[in-house]
This record gives sequence, structure tokens and C-alpha cells, in this order.
Amino acid sequence: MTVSGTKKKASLAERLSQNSVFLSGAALVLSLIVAGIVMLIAGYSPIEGYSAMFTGAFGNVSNLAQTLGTATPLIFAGLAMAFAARGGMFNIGIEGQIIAGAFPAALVGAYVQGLPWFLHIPLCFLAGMIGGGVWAAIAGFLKNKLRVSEVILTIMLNYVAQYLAEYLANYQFKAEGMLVRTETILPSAALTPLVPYTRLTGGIFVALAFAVLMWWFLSRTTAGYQIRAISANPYAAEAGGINIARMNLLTMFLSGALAGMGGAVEVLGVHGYFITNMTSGYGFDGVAIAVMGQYTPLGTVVSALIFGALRAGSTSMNRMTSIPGEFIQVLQALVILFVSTPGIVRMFLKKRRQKKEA
Amino acid sequence: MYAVEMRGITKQFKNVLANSNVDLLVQRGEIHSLLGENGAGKSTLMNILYGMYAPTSGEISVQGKPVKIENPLKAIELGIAMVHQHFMLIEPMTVAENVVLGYEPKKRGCFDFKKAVSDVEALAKEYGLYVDAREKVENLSVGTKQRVEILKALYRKAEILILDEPTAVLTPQEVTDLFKVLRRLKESGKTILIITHKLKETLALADTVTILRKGQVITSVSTKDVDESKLAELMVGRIVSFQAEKNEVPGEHKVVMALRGATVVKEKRNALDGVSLEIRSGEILGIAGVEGNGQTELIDALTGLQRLHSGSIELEGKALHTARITPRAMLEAGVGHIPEDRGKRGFVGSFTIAENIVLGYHRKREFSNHGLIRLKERDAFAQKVAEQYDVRMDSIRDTVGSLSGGNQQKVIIGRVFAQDPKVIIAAQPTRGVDIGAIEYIHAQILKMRDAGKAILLISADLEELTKLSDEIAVLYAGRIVDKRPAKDYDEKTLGALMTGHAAAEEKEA
Amino acid sequence: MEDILSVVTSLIAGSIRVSIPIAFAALGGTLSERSGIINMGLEGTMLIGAFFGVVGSYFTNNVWLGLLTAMLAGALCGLLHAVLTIRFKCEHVLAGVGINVLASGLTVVLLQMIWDTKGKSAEVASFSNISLPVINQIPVLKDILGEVSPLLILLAVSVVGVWFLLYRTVFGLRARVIGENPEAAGSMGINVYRTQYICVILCGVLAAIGGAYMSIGDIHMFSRDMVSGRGFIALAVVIFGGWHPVGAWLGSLLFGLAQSLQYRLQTGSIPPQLVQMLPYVATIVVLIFARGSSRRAPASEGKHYYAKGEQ
Amino acid sequence: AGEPAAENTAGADATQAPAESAGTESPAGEESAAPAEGEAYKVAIVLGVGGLGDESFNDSMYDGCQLAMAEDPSITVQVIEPTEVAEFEGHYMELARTGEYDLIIGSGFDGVEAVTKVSGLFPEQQFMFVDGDCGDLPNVASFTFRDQEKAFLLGYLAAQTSETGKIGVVGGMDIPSINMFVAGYEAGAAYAGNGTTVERKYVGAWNDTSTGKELALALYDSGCDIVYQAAGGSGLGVFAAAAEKDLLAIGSDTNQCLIDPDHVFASGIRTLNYIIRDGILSGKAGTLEPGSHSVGLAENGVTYTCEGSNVAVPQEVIDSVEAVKQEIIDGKLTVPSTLDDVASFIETYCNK
Ligand SMILES: Nc1ncnc2c1ncn2[C@@H]1O[C@H](COP(=O)(O)OP(=O)(O)OP(=O)(O)O)[C@@H](O)[C@H]1O
Ligand SMILES: Nc1ncnc2c1ncn2[C@@H]1O[C@H](COP(=O)(O)OP(=O)(O)OP(=O)(O)O)[C@@H](O)[C@H]1O
Ligand SMILES: [Mg+2]
Ligand SMILES: [Mg+2]
Repeated sequence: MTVSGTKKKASLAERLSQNSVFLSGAALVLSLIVAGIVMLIAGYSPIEGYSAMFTGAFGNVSNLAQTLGTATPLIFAGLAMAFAARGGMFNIGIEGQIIAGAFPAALVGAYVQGLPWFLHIPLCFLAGMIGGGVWAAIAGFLKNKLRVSEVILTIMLNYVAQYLAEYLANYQFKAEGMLVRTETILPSAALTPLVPYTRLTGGIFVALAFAVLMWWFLSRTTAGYQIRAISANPYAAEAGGINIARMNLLTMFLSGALAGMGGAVEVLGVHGYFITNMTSGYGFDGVAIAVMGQYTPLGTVVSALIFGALRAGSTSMNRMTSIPGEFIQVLQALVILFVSTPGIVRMFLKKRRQKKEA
Repeated sequence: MYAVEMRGITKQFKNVLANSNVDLLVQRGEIHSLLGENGAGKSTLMNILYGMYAPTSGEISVQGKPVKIENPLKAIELGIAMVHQHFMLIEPMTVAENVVLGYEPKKRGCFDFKKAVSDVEALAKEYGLYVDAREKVENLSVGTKQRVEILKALYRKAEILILDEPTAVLTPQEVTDLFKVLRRLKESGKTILIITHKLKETLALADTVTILRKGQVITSVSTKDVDESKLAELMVGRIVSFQAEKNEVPGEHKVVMALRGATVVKEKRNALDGVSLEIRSGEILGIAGVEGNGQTELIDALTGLQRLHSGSIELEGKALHTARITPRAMLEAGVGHIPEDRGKRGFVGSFTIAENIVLGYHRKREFSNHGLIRLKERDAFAQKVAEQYDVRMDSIRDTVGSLSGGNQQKVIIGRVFAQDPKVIIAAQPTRGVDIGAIEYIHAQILKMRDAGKAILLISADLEELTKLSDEIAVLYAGRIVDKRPAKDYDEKTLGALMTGHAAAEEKEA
Repeated sequence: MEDILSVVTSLIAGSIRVSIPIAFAALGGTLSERSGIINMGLEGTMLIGAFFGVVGSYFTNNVWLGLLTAMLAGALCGLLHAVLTIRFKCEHVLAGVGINVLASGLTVVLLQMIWDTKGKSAEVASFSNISLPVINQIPVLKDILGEVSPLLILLAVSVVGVWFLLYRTVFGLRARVIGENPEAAGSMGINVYRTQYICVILCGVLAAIGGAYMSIGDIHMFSRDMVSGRGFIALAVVIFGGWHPVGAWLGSLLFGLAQSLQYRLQTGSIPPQLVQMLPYVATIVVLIFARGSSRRAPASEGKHYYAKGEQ
Repeated sequence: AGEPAAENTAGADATQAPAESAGTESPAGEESAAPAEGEAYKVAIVLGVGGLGDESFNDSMYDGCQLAMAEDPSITVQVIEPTEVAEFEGHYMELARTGEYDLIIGSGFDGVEAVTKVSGLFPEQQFMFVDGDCGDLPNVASFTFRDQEKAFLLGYLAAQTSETGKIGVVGGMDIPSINMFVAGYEAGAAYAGNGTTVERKYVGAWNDTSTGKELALALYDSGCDIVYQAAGGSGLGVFAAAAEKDLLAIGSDTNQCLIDPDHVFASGIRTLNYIIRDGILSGKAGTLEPGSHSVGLAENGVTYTCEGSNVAVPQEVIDSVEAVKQEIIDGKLTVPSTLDDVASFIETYCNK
């Protein structure tokens, strides 16, 4: 009896240890616990901190909206990274591509006049996609032509984009005033908050639509099929008549376009103009989000939402408690590490099981 | 006393039972052959013996002592060495470095490269395995790479040597050389375990054969007591016909594809040097040659993977514009391609069977509609092809990587043949494939020929070449050095021509 | 004439200084990648090194002990990265990103716990330049290398050391083999994991020294996020230097030169952003011209190796 | 210690200053009922991006809060450290929505839009804003600093102290708020009339001490003997360079002479802490006047100091700087606040 009982339990634990959703959830809990311990050591109350964080992320409609709004650009950044990875490219230049998308979107939003919103907003998006796409395609092009790793190229292009945008926003396109920013976009280009006074705009639906679009593109179009084939086996792809250079370029362009969309949505929905330093680390969050989401659109959206909640929650923890915001960074790091390392959770499960059996 | 005694070995992979209660007894000083269809579990069994996999259950004794082989290190300590199906060599490093790896000679705590070279040279001399110890492995021919692998084993003072399909990629001459070496090793008291799909080789070399089928041992017999057809029958479980029917295809044989003075320069050397050939409908043109003499470049040139530096390609009498010579253009012009290295060029392992069956043809109207995949049509087509070409699978949604080698090859063959190509470039179509599948593939190739396709067959297997081809051209050092109807060759002259000897002799004469 | 000469010596001396932290990190990255493990966490490891260099120096009042503390902290970062990627098969890139985020947060949390501020540490004992005999007698050269940080000498020793380790020792041979083909190494009975662990830990140590140079070599304190992207530059330099220790050093010097040139070209007549862009554009341009020599990455870089029975 | 701009004196002056001139002595009779003495007064302060520990702006704001709390224990302050500009609006919104806070303090030119918007939505909520001009809003008292004025004095001082005739400035970024410093500094150097030239360089980041140091070294190597830092955390590197070269440096925001008294010989000062303190206290007293207030030398909102430095500055130099300071206070000199205006300033005042 008892023997069969433990066996059943063990098999449940085993089944759980194969379930990636369960593992990710458990990893999340584990990181909360470990970060909590760090807080305790530093002399803060994790309970106070987490309740503030939870309230801030999900406590009421506007907080929830804030979470979703914060997740919006992160979804784009994550999708951009995931898309490139699905095409066998390591695009670490998302930060730069967000800038390269945000800037033209802001200009189109500010200077193209006389359009109704339903034309103006898509036009801004288009500008953002082209900006981000072209920026990424530069790396793709140079990689093809010169056989230079796209990793170096995109790292360097991040800096170039940042300084170039700073220059343009400071000289050519500077709006009056103390800020280094472009002119405010016209009302016809602005995305209005869905919940008043939050960052949540229709941008979230655009982001979700792009996630679906990415899934559809990769699994249902020949171009997507070709892109996947290249990353899985470039030699076979080549023998199958797939133009690798052209497809690499396309991969980078589309990846950059996704990042550029992220920049455009931030401009149209949150700031209303391009301002230096508006990306605030979305690029590297995007890397983590995509890998955590195992490069799938759905996984990416889910992990972007987790990051969004963390970011939104951290703002309110900051407001409601005296716990320094840096703890959130520690927590975020732990989430990245634990969620992406299911082995750790599995090890815990195993230990528990062994203890029980003993 | 047995050199190796494996009893009741069972190996369960996630959802495959690769070995089921296998017993394997190997006498000391014998050459013992393992035979079986693709996926029968031969490699798995040997990997267990070498400590690469842990058996799910079962016991092993080596030289009479029960042992637990947890890892290759342990196996090496026990005097077991293994030459893998895929060479385990470090391409950018030298032969010497590869050989001494794990047991490096040291001088004052540092790696002593000079000593490594001299040790390897001495060893090579002792066993007649000539290699340049200072050469980088990436510059070596396949046969030489294999010698490096055997040197690795000997360097470790192996008493028991496992070879997994060592002959699949060798020329007849290299095979002869290898067998000489193996016999010499046997004479010096070493025990050899060899996996091969070639029955002739088994009979010529081995003392004992153990036959596996679907993870189980069928029987273990002495080679003295069996012949080829008996072995084949034991292996496949039915009678296998070796004699492929080959009749003259009636009607006019037009030149469908031709190569005129084709030259390809690689690393400042003419890898292909003014080669001209004509591939005619209803005929099989065989290409014999040792790897590294231009076959790869020839295949790549004909399939658009390699640009010609001079010369031209004609299709149905029209010379192709250089810009039009791309893999895609060639595919669309009806040139089908069975790549020589199926793992590399042939399929995308993580893709499904269905996805692989349309690879290269995915843009065709049947499978795509303005850039959108027509899933239903594609899957129906893939299902039909997979069934027609007898791919053993659960579903067309299985990944090709999960199939056995023979079945992977069938996917590729099905893909090409189902598209009704005009020309077929078939390179090593049966490499590493079991005899059942070989029989099947040969029949399919001949069927294509009879249907009037123009076929170029490149194979290291001379038996296959002479059996299937109507005409054979010998490629040596990037040139066609000889060309005759297939029936005018025997394996011996072919072998000599391929290594450049006969050509020179004939010229002198 | 003399003016031009002094401009040039100042420029070169500046390039060398700028290159030091990057070179240490790139050297570590080279070692790690040669064994097949990509370390995106160089940035965070440098930050940890910078912080713990100051912590050690602060509590012991001895700058060498400070450096030792930094090295230990770096070794721990390396160990963390190794455990995550080797033991738990975490995606290499993600482990690195995680370490970066962790370092950025943790240093500030600790800064607050120790010095009750989030900005900068107290001033601590730090390395002062030493005068090199002989060289400080040679004209021109003495203006460049006459007075140098002891860590520059440590760097030179490290470059030679890493080169020796990789190309002259059995350990290095095995590490390079693993970077190319861990299965082959494993089949030859080599302990793949142990070799990788050692390489990644050494990488952490080297990157941490690079960080420590910034805090207790260059200035005498830690200030938050002071590494400012140098770890990512180092990552690029690893590739740029063709996965070779000497290449990594030369690559860092080249980047240092571009950066140092940038500092001097900022005169107010050209918008500074365009000048600040220069080192990054220059890197791309150099890559364009140096393409022929660019070597390929270790074949198994970034992949997970499963020893028998795992998975 | 007879220097007029000694920190303590400056501080003492500043204590009075805002009360005197910056509109807090508003005519009584506002509707907003002033809470009685001892009654709890809740303040929320949203710091600038970068948070505490910058030894500059944010720390100074925080210091102001502590000063106020020390003065009146019934005051409590909730400190919020945003990590990005985009958070400002959310913070103001949430704080105002709770209705719990008697006074919300915001800061930074990059937060002006957010506070403008939120203050409009919550007209009952009282706001104080520093370092950003919010214009004539009914419930926001905003304070801006004429930093160019103190930078002018520092440039004037540096030009007279320099032996090489060449001085430098390291800015954090090429942005208007930093160029206020740079413009004032350059104009001040020109005003000294001894042909001193000014070279400027920008770090491009606020935390990059290493680059700060290298830029300063480049300036020293090119012949500058004094470098002024207006680069936040990156500026710490400037002091390291000065120490290494044994040359002089000038600090910003707080009295940074104390960091390295042997090399930092002067420092610009903002009395931001006192502005905050007085804002909170007058807020509690009900005398905080809405609208925009600009504080400069005249209001003692900004000043300079040599206090704490071991570098001796001749008394006649100090006297001349004081004289110029008086000219500015008297309105005889208008210090340019942008780089573009420097040329016309020189045209007007120096080329005569
Ligand atoms: N690592 C593995 N994980 C899961 N299944 C495996 C693994 N290795 C082999 N298999 C499966 O085990 C079975 C036996 O494979 P094995 O490689 O031993 O066959 P084989 O007899 O060597 O075939 P071949 O002649 O094609 O080399 C096959 O079905 C194969 O797909
Ligand atoms: N192997 C083939 N044989 C015959 N026709 C083909 C083949 N492949 C494609 N086609 C036809 O060629 C035309 C062009 O295909 P399509 O435009 O989809 O490719 P593509 O989008 O240009 O390719 P890529 O994705 O490389 O840009 C289609 O009408 C298609 O039916
Ligand atoms: Mg096998
Ligand atoms: Mg097309």
C-alpha cells in the first residue's frame, strides 16, 4: 500500500518535472523566495515588498493596465530577438533598432499633417518598422558580404544608433526647451490610453497581433519555412535552393522591424515624442524574454508579461515602501536565471522526493 | 575466455527500445562482425561497450573480468577503443594532436608537440598506416582520417578495437588497405569488433558474425558456415535479391545535361579541371573516383552549389547563363539532387518528414500559394511519397532526425523522384544504408532510368557502380581519365584507375 | 614638431589605459569561448570585480588584497555561470544576461549596506603607477610606458599566460578540443566539464581584474554601473581578435586607440555625438577591411554537451 | 575663513533667500487652509532618474527633506526613486490619486510635462517642483536655477587662476541643462579678458568615471591646467585625473572641494536642499506660492565656494570674483544660458 502510494507521488513529481509550464511557475516562486531572503538579509520586509509589488502589478484595473502597458514594448523586443533566433541570427542589437524605429516614427508623427488617425498611426508604424528593419539589415548585409559575426556588428550599431539619434534630436530635429527630444506628435498620431492615466494603449493589441503574425509567418509561409530551414541546417537549405544571404537579410530586416515597432509604440503611446534614453534596457530584456519564451511567440508574450508585471510592480514597491528598487533588479535576474534553468527546479523536486522516500 | 562478454544488455531510449536482452560473446583475437538493418541497435550496443551509454540493464565482462564501464575513460583503461561512424576528430588540429589527445606526452609540464609527432610517426610506421603527423585533419581525405582514428586506438594500446561502419566511405583500395591493417592487428593478438552493411566484406574479413534485428540478437554464426544470401536472409528476415534487373532502355538517348570544359578552382588548385560529360536520357552515367578528386565539386557544379570558373553547363542543348546557375534554378530546371552527405546537405533534422519532402520544391504551385504554404496539399503529398517510398515512420510529423539512416535516405530519394525530374544527380545513394534498403533504392534508381531519366551516379561502392551504370567515367585529380561502357570494367581496373596508377601505366604503354 | 610628438604620445598612452579593462575581459572571454562556453556576463562580472576590489581594499586597506577579493568574486561569478550553463544547461546567453542584471542590482544593494549610499563607495587604497626602469630612460617611450599601472604589467603577463595555457599546455590543448568537438574529447576520456569549469572560472577572474582596474587602478572608488558597456565591447573584441589571446589584446588596443582618439577629437566644433560614435563606426570599418583574416568561432561554441547518460 | 562664499554662509543665506524672494511670502488669505503646527504633514518626493547616491541632485533633494523633518518632526516624507523618465507621470498620478499627501515634490526638466498634466487633473493637490519651469499653474510652485551664473563665476575664477591660459570643462552630455553650465563657464572665462581659451568635452554618460578621467587627462595633456566637471558621477574621474597630473579641478552641485582638497580648488553649489526644506516648511505654513520662481546668485539659489580646499587663491582674485558676482546680482551682467548666446555675450561685454 504505502509503497504504491509513494510510487504514485513520485510519478506525479516526475510528470511535473517534465511540464515546462509547471517548471516555469515553480522557478518564478523560487526566485521570489531567494530574492526575499536577500531582502531579509538587507533588513527589509519581503512581505511588505511583495504585497506592494503585487498590488502594483495586479491590484486594480489601472495597475493591471500599467503592467500590460509596460509589457507592450517588451513583447516587441522579445519577438524581435525570437524571430532572429528562429532564422539562425543572434540579434543583440535590439536596443539600437528600437531607437532606429522610434525616431522616424516620431518624425512622421510630428511632421506629416492632415491625415486621419487611421492612416497616420499605421504610417508611423510603417516608418518605425522600416527604420528598425533597415538598421538591423545593415548588420545582415555586412554579415553576408564580409562574413563578420552579427554579434559584433549589432553591438556596435547599438552605440551608433544611440549617438546618431542623440545628435539628430539635439540638432536637426530638436524641439524647443530643455529636453533633447523631437517635436510632439500630432494628436492624429497619438495612441490614447485605454485605461486613463496608464501606459496601456491599443499598442498591446498591435503587439499581440504581431505575435500571432510571427507565428503565422514562420509556420505558414514559404519565406518562414525557408528562414527556419536555414537556422536548422544551412547546408541542406542551400541545396534546397534557398538563397541564404537573401533570407538572412530578410530575417534581420523583419527582426529589426519588430524592434522598430516597439520603438514606434513607445513614441506614439507613452512619450509622444522621441527622447534620448527612452529605451531603458528593453534590448537586453528582449534577449532574456525571448530565450525564456523558448523563441516561440506565445512563450515570448508570456515572459514579456512577467517582465511587465515585475517592472510595473517595482514602481509601486518603490512608491509604497522604502525598499530600494535595486532589489527588483536582483529579483529580475533570479527570474531570468531560474526560469531559463528548469534543471534547478527539477533538482529541488528530486531532492524532495528522495527525502520523502527516505 | 572471451575478450568481450555482454549478457542481457537492454537499452531503452525515451521511446525506443534499442537493445533488448542482447548477448554478445567475442573470442579473444578474432574479428567479430555485427550485422543488421538500419536501426537494429548495432551502434547502440557498441556505444554501451565503450561507455558512451549506460545500459538500462545487463552485464559486461572484459577479458574475463566483470566490469562496469561508466565512461569512455574506463573503456580506454580496459583496453577498448572505438572508431565511430562519424569520426571524432578535431578538424582544425594536427594529426599528432588528435592522436595523443587524452594521453598527451609532456615535457616540463607542457604539451610536448615534438614528441607527439615522433610517437605518432613511429606508431604509423609500425602498423603501416601512413599519415603526415603534422598535417591538419581538415586537409585529409576520408581514408586518411580513418587511419588517424585507428592510430588513436593503437596509441591507447587498445586490445579490443571497435569499428562502426569503417568502410562506408572508403575506396576499394582503401578498404583493402584497411583490411590488411586489421588482419595485422588480429595477428598481433588484438580483438576486433566491426559493424558493416557489406556482406562481402563481412565474409572476407570476419571470423564470426552476430546478427541483430530490431534490437535483438537473431544468431551468431561462423563466417565459414554461411554465404551472402544466407546472411542477407538472416538479417532482413526474407530472401533478398542481389541481381538488379537491367535491360537496355529502348529509343533514342538524348543528351539532357552536359558539362563542357568545366573548371572549378578551390584553394588555388583546379579541383575540377576541364571536365566534359554528357548525361543522356534513359542512361546511368557512373562516376568512379576517390574522394577529394573532384566529385564533390562536380556534384556542386551540376546542382548550382558551386560556380564554374570556366566552362559551361548545357541543359537540353542550351548553355545556361552563369547567373542562372544557382541551386534554385537547377532545381526548377528539373535537376534532382541526392546529396552525398545526407546529414549535411540532405535534410533538416529538426524538420518533419513532410517539411523535408518538399524541401527545394516548397515554392511549387502545388505546395505554396503566393508565398503561403498549402498545408493540406503538402501533407497529403508527403504522406503519399512516404508510403510509396516505404519510409518506416509513425507519422509524417515525425522529425527526420529521429529516423534511421536508411529511412532518412528514403525520404530524400522520395523527395527527388516524386518530382519527376529530368536529370538526377545521385551521390552515394546507399551510403550507410542496410542491404534491404539498398536493394530497394537500387530498384528505384533503375526504375527512373527505365522511365527515361538522365542519371549521374557517383558512388564509392564499385559494386553498386558497375551494377547500375551504363557507362562509367573515372575522375582522378579533377579530370576524367577514362570512360567506357560499364561492362568493360572490373573492380580491379577501376580501383587502379581511380588511384591514378592505371592511367599513368596505360599512357606509358 | 614637439607638439605633435606630445599629442601622439598622449594619445598612445591614453589608448593603452583605455584598453586595459577591456583587454582583461576579452582575454577571459577568449579562454571561455575556446572551451565552448559563451560568456555574455563579462559586463556584470567586471562590475562585480570593480565593486569587490573596492570592498577588499576598503576593509583590508591593502590594494593587493583588494585585487584578490575582486578575483575571488570574479571566480564566483564564473562558477555561477559555469554551474548554470554546464551543470544545468542554461542557455549561455541567458546566463550571461542574468549575471549582468544581478551584478547591476546587487552592487547597489551592497553599496547601500556597506556605505549607506547608492552612488559611490568611500575612497580606498588603490594602485599607483610604477616607474619602469630602463624604459623610463628612453626618450618618447618613457612618455608612453615610463609610468604605468602595475595592472598593465599583470595584463601583459596574463596575455602571455593565457596564450601559454591554451597553446603550450595539455590543459589548453584539451580546452581547445572541447571548444571544437566536446563529443570527441569526451570519447577520448577527457573530463569535458572539469576543463570547461576551469576555463569559465578563470574567465571570471580575468574579467573581474578588468573591473578592478577601473575601480582601484584608475580611480579610487566604486561608482554605480561604472563599467558602462565595456563588457560588451570586450565580447566583440573576442571575436575581433579571432579567439586568440594576443588578438584579444591587439583588438582592445585598437578599440582603445579609437576611443582615445575620440576623446581628443572632441573640440566643440563638431557635435560631440558624431565624435563619440567614432570608435564604434571604426570597429565596423576595420572589420570590413580585416575580413580575410577573421577566423571562425570554435565549432561547438554555445552548445551544450551531454556526457553519457544525461539528457 | 573670511571668504564670502563659504558653504556655511552660503547655506545660511540661502535659508533666508527663498523666503525673501522666491514667492513663499505670499499674501495670506489663500483658501488652502494651512495645517496647524504639530499636525501631521505628509510629503512625497519623486527624485530624478538615477536615484540616491549621486552626491548631487538627488542626494541634495533628499537632504532638503531631512532638514525639514529635523526642523519639524510632524513632517513625514515618502521618497520615490524612479528608474526612467516614463515613470514620472505614473508616480505623480498615483500619489495624487491617493489624496494622502499634503505636498508632492517633483523634479527635473524631464518631469515638467508629467506634473503639468497631473496637476491639472487634481487641482486640489499642492505640488512643488524643482529644476524645471512649470509656468503659471495654480497649484504648482516651480523653482529653476540659473546655474549659468555660478558657472560664470567659476569660469571667471578659473581664467584668472590658470597659468597656461587654457582651461577645460567636462560635461556629462551635450544637453541644454548641462550646456547652461558650459555656456556660463565659457562666458565667464572670456569676461576675465586675459585671452584664456576654454575647451569642452562630453562623456556621454553619467556613470562612466573612467571616460570622465580620460577626457580630463586629454584636456590636461593638451595644455589645460584647470578642468571643471559638470558630469555627475562621471565627474569623479575628473578629480582622479587632476590628482594624477597634480593639476586643478572644479566641482559641481555640492562642495566637492572636500573630495580632494589638494586639487579641487573651487566648487559650484546649488542650494537645492534649502529650497526643498523651505518649500516644505512654507507649504506646511500655507505660504508656498504657486507659479514659477527662478533662483540664481541674487536669490542665493546658486553660488560658488572655495571653502575646504587647500589650494590658495589670492585674495584679490576672490575679490574680483565677488565684484562680478555683485554685477550679476545687480543685473548689470546677463549671463548666457546657451552655447549659442555665448558669442553675442562676448560681443556685448568683452570686445569693448
Ligand atoms: N541517443 C538516442 N536517443 C534516442 N534514440 C536513439 C538514440 N540513439 C539511437 N537511438 C535509436 O535507437 C535505435 C538503434 O539505433 P542504432 O544507432 O544503434 O542503430 P544501428 O543499428 O547502428 O543503425 P545504422 O545501421 O543505421 O547505423 C534507432 O531506432 C535509433 O533511432
Ligand atoms: N521547383 C519548382 N519547379 C517548378 N516551378 C517552381 C518551382 N519552385 C517554384 N516554382 C514556381 O516559381 C514561381 C515563383 O515562386 P515564388 O515567387 O513563390 O518564389 P519566391 O518567393 O520568389 O522565392 P523566394 O522565397 O526565394 O523569394 C511560382 O510560380 C512557383 O510555382
Ligand atoms: Mg549505426
Ligand atoms: Mg519572391
